[in-house]
Amino acid sequence: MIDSTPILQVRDLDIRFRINKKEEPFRAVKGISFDIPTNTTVALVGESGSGKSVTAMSILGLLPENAIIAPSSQILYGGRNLAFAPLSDMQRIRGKEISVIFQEPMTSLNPVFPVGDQIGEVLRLHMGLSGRAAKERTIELLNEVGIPDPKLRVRSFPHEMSGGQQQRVMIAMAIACEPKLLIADEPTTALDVTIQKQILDLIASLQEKHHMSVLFITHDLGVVGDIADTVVVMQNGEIQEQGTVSQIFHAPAHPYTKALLACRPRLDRRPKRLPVIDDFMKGDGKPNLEPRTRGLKEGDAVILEVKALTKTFFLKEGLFGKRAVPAVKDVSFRLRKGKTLGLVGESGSGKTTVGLTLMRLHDATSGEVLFEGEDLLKLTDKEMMAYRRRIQIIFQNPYASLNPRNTVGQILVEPMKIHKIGANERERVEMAFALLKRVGLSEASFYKYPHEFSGGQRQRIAIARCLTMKPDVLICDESVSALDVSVQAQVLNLLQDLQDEFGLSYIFISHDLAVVKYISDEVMVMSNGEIVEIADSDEIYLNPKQEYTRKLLSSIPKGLETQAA
Amino acid sequence: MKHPRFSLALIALAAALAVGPTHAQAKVLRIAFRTAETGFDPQRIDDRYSVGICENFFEPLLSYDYLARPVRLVPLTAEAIPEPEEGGRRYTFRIRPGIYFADDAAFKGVKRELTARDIEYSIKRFRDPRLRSPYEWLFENKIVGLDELAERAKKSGTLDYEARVEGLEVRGKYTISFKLKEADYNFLYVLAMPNVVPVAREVVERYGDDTMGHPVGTGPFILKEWVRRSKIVLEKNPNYRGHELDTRYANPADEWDRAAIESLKGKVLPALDRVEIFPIEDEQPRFLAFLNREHDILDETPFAFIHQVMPNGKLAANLAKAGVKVFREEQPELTYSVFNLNERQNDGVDNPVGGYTPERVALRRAMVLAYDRDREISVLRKGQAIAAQSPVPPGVVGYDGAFRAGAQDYDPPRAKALLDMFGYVDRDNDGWRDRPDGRALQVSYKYNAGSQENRQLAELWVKSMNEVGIRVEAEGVQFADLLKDKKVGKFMAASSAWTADYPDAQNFLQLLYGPNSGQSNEASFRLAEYDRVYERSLAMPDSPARNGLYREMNRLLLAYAPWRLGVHRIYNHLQYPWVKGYKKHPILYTNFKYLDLDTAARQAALK
Amino acid sequence: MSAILTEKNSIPPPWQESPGLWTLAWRRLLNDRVGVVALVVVVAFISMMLASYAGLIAKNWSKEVGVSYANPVFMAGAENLEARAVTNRDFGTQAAPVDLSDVDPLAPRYKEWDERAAKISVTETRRSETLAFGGDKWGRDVLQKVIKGSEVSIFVGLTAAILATLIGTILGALAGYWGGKVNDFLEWFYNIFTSIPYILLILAFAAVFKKGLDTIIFILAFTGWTGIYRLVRAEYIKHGAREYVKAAQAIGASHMSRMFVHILPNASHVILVQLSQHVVGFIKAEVILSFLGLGVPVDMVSWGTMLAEAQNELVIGKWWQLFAAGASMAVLVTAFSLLTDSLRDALDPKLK
Amino acid sequence: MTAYVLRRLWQMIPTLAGVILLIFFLFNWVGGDPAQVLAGKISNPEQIANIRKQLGVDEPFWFQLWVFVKQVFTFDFGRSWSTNEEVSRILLTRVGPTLTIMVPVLVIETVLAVLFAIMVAYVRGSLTDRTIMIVCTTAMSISFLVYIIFFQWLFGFKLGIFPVQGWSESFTKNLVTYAPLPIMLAIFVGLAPQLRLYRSFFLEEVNQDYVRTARAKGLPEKKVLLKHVLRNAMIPILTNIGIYLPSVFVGSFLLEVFFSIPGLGREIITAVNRSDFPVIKAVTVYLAMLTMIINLLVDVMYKFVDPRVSFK
Repeated sequence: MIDSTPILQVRDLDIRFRINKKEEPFRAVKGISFDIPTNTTVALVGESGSGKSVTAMSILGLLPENAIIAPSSQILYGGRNLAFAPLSDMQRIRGKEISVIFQEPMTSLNPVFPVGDQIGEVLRLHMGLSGRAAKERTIELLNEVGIPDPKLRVRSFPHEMSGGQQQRVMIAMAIACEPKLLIADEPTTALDVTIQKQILDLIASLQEKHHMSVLFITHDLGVVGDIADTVVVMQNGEIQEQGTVSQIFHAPAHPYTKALLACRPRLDRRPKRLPVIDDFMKGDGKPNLEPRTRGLKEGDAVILEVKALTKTFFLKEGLFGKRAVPAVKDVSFRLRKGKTLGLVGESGSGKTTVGLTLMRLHDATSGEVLFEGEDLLKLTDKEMMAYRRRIQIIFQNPYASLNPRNTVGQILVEPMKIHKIGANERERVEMAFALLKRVGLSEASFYKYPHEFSGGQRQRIAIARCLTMKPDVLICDESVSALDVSVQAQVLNLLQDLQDEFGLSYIFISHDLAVVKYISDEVMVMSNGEIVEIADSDEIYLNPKQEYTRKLLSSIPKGLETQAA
Repeated sequence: MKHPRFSLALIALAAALAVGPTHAQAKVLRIAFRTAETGFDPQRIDDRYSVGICENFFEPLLSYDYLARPVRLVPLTAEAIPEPEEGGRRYTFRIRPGIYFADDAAFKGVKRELTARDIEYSIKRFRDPRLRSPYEWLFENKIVGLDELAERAKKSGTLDYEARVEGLEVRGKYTISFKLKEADYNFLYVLAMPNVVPVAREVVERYGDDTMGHPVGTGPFILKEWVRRSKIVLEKNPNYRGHELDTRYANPADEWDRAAIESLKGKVLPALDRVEIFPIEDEQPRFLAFLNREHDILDETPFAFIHQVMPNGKLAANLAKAGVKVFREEQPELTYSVFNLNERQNDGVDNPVGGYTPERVALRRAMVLAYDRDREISVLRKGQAIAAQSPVPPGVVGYDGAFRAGAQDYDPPRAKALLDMFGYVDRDNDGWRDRPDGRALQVSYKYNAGSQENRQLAELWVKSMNEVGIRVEAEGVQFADLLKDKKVGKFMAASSAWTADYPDAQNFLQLLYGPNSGQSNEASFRLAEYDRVYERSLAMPDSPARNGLYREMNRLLLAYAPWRLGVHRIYNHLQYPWVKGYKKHPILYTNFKYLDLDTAARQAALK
Repeated sequence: MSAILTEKNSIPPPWQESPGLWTLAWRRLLNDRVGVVALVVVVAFISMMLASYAGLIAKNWSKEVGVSYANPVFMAGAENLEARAVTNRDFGTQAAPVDLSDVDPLAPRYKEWDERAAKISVTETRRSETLAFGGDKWGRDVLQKVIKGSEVSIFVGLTAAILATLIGTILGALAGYWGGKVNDFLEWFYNIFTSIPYILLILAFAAVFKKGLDTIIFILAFTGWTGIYRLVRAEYIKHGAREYVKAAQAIGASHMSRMFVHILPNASHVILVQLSQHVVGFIKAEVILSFLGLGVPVDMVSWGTMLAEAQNELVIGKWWQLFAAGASMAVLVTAFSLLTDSLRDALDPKLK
Repeated sequence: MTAYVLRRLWQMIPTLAGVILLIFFLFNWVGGDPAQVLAGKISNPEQIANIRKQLGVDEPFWFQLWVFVKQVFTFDFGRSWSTNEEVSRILLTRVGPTLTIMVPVLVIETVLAVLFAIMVAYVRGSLTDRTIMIVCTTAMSISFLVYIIFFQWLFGFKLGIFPVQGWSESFTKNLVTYAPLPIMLAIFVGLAPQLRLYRSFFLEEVNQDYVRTARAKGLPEKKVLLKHVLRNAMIPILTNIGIYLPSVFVGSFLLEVFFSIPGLGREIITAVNRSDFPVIKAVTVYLAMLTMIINLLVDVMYKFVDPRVSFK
């Protein structure tokens, strides 16, 4: 159903950003060209820093003040070059003919105005509807995007709605004036996987109904497989390849496209090591996909046992009262030595709280955590010190888990000093160097500061920091969720190598079911503080017993698997 | 932008109104005072400006003639000045009948005549412990029987006003006779003080604690309006019997007398309908207000602006054109620095300037000689002060114009010579002189931190002493703390001043009388010869013999230098031409009851 | 695990520390033109202060070199009435000073006294009619007074700001890090200080301490810490919840090290900006204190005492002391404020 | 909501207790001996003792503290030691003039500051933005004392537009003749810091995501600023005004001394100089209570300004 005449054509788009007087401006988009046919969904795919968002925003002229668009760039729409159109013309097009929805719905809505007014504003501006008519139309729109009892919801404020509902409001606002082109800049990345599925279906149905074109920006190839008609793959500001969905998925020409397809862990297979970009760019392009067996065997020793663990937070309320908010309710499970226990659940399911309570970063309300027979919760702080070394944690946000004011050297040496590992300074520095090499970083990084590393490298430093204390158990709290797919693969491989080599036991907490399936031997599904189901990772995916697990598994974007078949 | 237009309109409107409301033909005098008032209960106040205003509400038995210089006592509510009986120990007064109090609710509509009873009641009020009168000392061991009554009152907490006091004998409706413990030739002056005035008992009892705000007297004015520390309005007292200018003692050679006689002759006074008084603490606004014609009189022109008003002694052109007149007045007051003569401060700290041995006297005399008084007068006071030769200021009975105190002049070489001679040399060559016994010499000088003038005087002290090598540390303290430290002797040297309560030298010389130590004798100066001469002078009326005794006391003061004599300040009072009959009296603070106003002339000048 | 750790390898490469956040901030500051100009002015004032402290310049500011209110050089011709103020010699008597020899305890040594006095020569100081930037009431050089004044004012401003920042940081850190009871107590303490009107607090503390330079510093510091406390507490609450602090807790770092080794450096940019803002605030507050009579002791001079002195000088046409103190203070305070702004922009670590 | 207000009121009691303790010890322990001032020029120790007994200053300190606490609750602080005037009357007569000056200052200053802040935010980053900021910084750095002296001389004396001092009984006359110069001065000094602060509030809001959405809707830049950004920026602005509000009641003592306005600021200074303890106690307690109540009102009003805030 791809028509011939493109609604928008991008020709030699070249965008640079001024950093400061002296340095050369940073070239984000390097002369790219592509078309957006009418009534089609074009997916603009690439990792962070590939320039996909900048391209999308340049169409509507929403670039930051320090952006410089090269004179040769052309964004042809309705016979005019939008790149240099006067602001007044752009304001007539924005929201009327071309509209946009953003990644963070929570912050994209004005917190102090009711949602009804914010939608009404577009209608009054572009459609000239008066108060009453605008209100009616708004209620229709809210109904169309699937918001329950819209008459009431019109007057509610953004903070009174869930993430999913807020994105629906954004969509309603975008389609209010029947635009010809909708730009969606990673609309579902910040949402839970179940909600993500509903929003994607909504966008697809609205595209169908209104015959409008959609420019869908994402880094997740699974989503592309589900929703896109044509695909444009971008890397470092250049277009590596573009074509129809089936062409890209079946016969990828460019090695980078092949690498992207391969790195993403797939539900239907589990290679010994995940393929990485270098296998394609440098190597022969054929990663070994020899499968790795997962699962628990009878004889595996138990290193950590958790019995009836509960954690309740208390909020001040009323004159003296306290409101109890149970986060973890009576959770019990066992971690086998040298194995990985996956902990899966949506945000708010309590999975992170379990991890932090194990580490005593939160004080548990009740329950036991048995480690080599000792109940960690009952120990005094001094006694706990000995065990502190044995259980360590890697956090989600690579940019916040390292102290920006210390060098990598100081970060690695500090735990050794606290736990008196290594006789003297020289020995500790040597150990640090060895660890840096082991996690794949150069020795020179010893002297560098965190802000000089990429997200992936910082997670490697965090891992090295844990290894300095030779831990037995490592809790990975969403450790790879914030990374790009290709970098994600490298870190997962590193974790897998360390487990194979040192027999570390992992508790791998994540909302990304595909990653959890790849790396875990046993998977535990949680929902609002309780365990829904525990089973071997293959077992749980093949025939999930609980309704909630089935619903969770069904909402994983399976674009990769279906297209590949 | 709408804002500028709004402010322009504001300024235009303000300029029109700045001219101030002009009553039809009512004579309204506007004047500013230097500090705020405290209240108007004559027996409970002692600050200069409150007492000044009370002069217009109340009338003492005797008062001073407006024009007579030097000052002369004249009868006011009394018919005549009584002759002293029983060797100066008894005075009997007859009150002039027909003098009425101003109307007040306390009199329940009945016109209240002044009687002897009121005088008796008012004198007793000085000793009432509940009133804590600052002038209680005026009637301590003075009137026979009054001290015993006061003693009983202290124990019981309240004074029995009905009790008979032998020394306060009421002989009939209009006659009262005072019996003193010993002869006191200054007692008549005490009865002329603006505080020693009759108040009506009914008024005091009706307003209880708020007597400060309800002055009801027999004087020419009543209190019409009072916004504390911001505005005080006096208006003519309808019940007042009126008075005329007494020209008997006028001095035809004095142009102020001539002008007063010419404009007030034959008129029934007071001529003013209304007086508006504005206390303004800061010098600049008070001065600018007068120049802007917002006020008619500028009493005590601030020293800072003297050269704008009288460049090298002559009235400035713009003021002369406006017809402004300047009245130059030598204040009956003395500023001085007081040394603590005890060898130890009350908190045990050793006091190097204390003591009567030649060595200690030499240090004090050297410090007096080293102080640059000339620069204080020329720079700080801009020439508006006279270097005091003795504690007694000019215009006061007992003042000896021929007494010249060479020992108090600025003479650094003699100061240095004196210090070297008595062993105050720099032994540890730290640049500061040390004491004869080798210990370091460090003198502290205390002053009231509140005012900029005191701070600059302290600065001059430190600079002068540093010139001759004496290390002095100036310490600014709160006004209340300064008073306390001087009283209890917790200081080495400090700044001080004294204004005449009544125009007799004895009021100043009593400051060095031994037994007064711990009270008014801040220096705790105890010299037997001085005390003997002082006691002999008490028993004598004003005469050349008594002046001889005063001369003797002054010489002892110069010899032992318990003080460094400061200055008698000169004030210039400015008036616009439409203020008639102005002549500043050395003792009385205000002269509203003798002033007249030419409203037409002022109206013209304000255009 | 132990295999890799004991493996010997080559000596670590030479220690070349790469640029940390502070050096990066410094570079950002350098290419901010306004910031550099402000920095130069501030450094100039600080060096002037140190020179004056060491006595290199304005050593004898208190010497009376000119006539009273000597005119500035560029206004040499202007009429100066104060200079020729007549000393009032005409107090009537030219009679000989009274003879005290019969009562004076010093009488026996009169003769020796006269001989010594004759030997001591009187050094008559010649007072010049005009001075570089005019003279004050006593004839002291206003320019030297401003320089000496800057030393005292900047010293008071700096020390008071450092003390206030110290108090504010420690209390803020405790309240922000521990929360709970500690926070409630410190908030109570904070509320008391902020409920009392600022002027009353100053007068109250002034009444408590003996007058003097250190008193002013205490007064300013004890009343000025509340603003810093508020910001440092907020910063500690924010950073306390950050993951790198939880990571520090995970590796067993003690409370003290978490508070001062981990969080403090990351809050240091807020503290530094507050410090420089308070230096400016306290320099201006010192003027008000001097006006209230609580200023520096008599034998010292500060911008505050100069302004307090100059209150009435404008009306009599002597504007230079008011202008000198006011202008130099304005220049320093403006430079300091602009430097603070540039510093804040440079230091704001956009934690990429 | 009432639960929240009750809890806040409950929290005020310890703060008020703290204020009472601090002021009591500061002034009692050291505040100069009032008896000396009242005893007049010549007074023997016995008289001083009598005065001290009457003022109750030589009672045991806990008794005096108990008297102070009783006075706080009965709102009756007795009479001023120096002028013997009813203390509550002193405060009532003094608040009027202070407010006549400070309320217009607060209102005009805020309106101007917000107005200019919007304009500067509109041209942010341009040359005009930087020059206005530098001019503001310079205006802020000149001492308030210098402003007063110079402008009193210029407007009061040289040009004679406004009277140099004075205060009348009629409110309108004050507002028109006596108040404009001090008000203008206070605004002149106070405007610069507020403008800088409000500019930073606007700049913070301008970089938020919802502004980008508003632009994406096609709204013109003026509307984005005036409707979306301004409404959000009002939240920190109102909080800032809440912080300044209590100082409006204290008044600027410098203005009041120089323009002889009978306000609270000047009253505090005279009271301290005269060690007039009842006045000091009354002023502090009233202002402390006022500050706490104003802070509570600001927090409650916060609910209506920022919908996200709920009374936990």
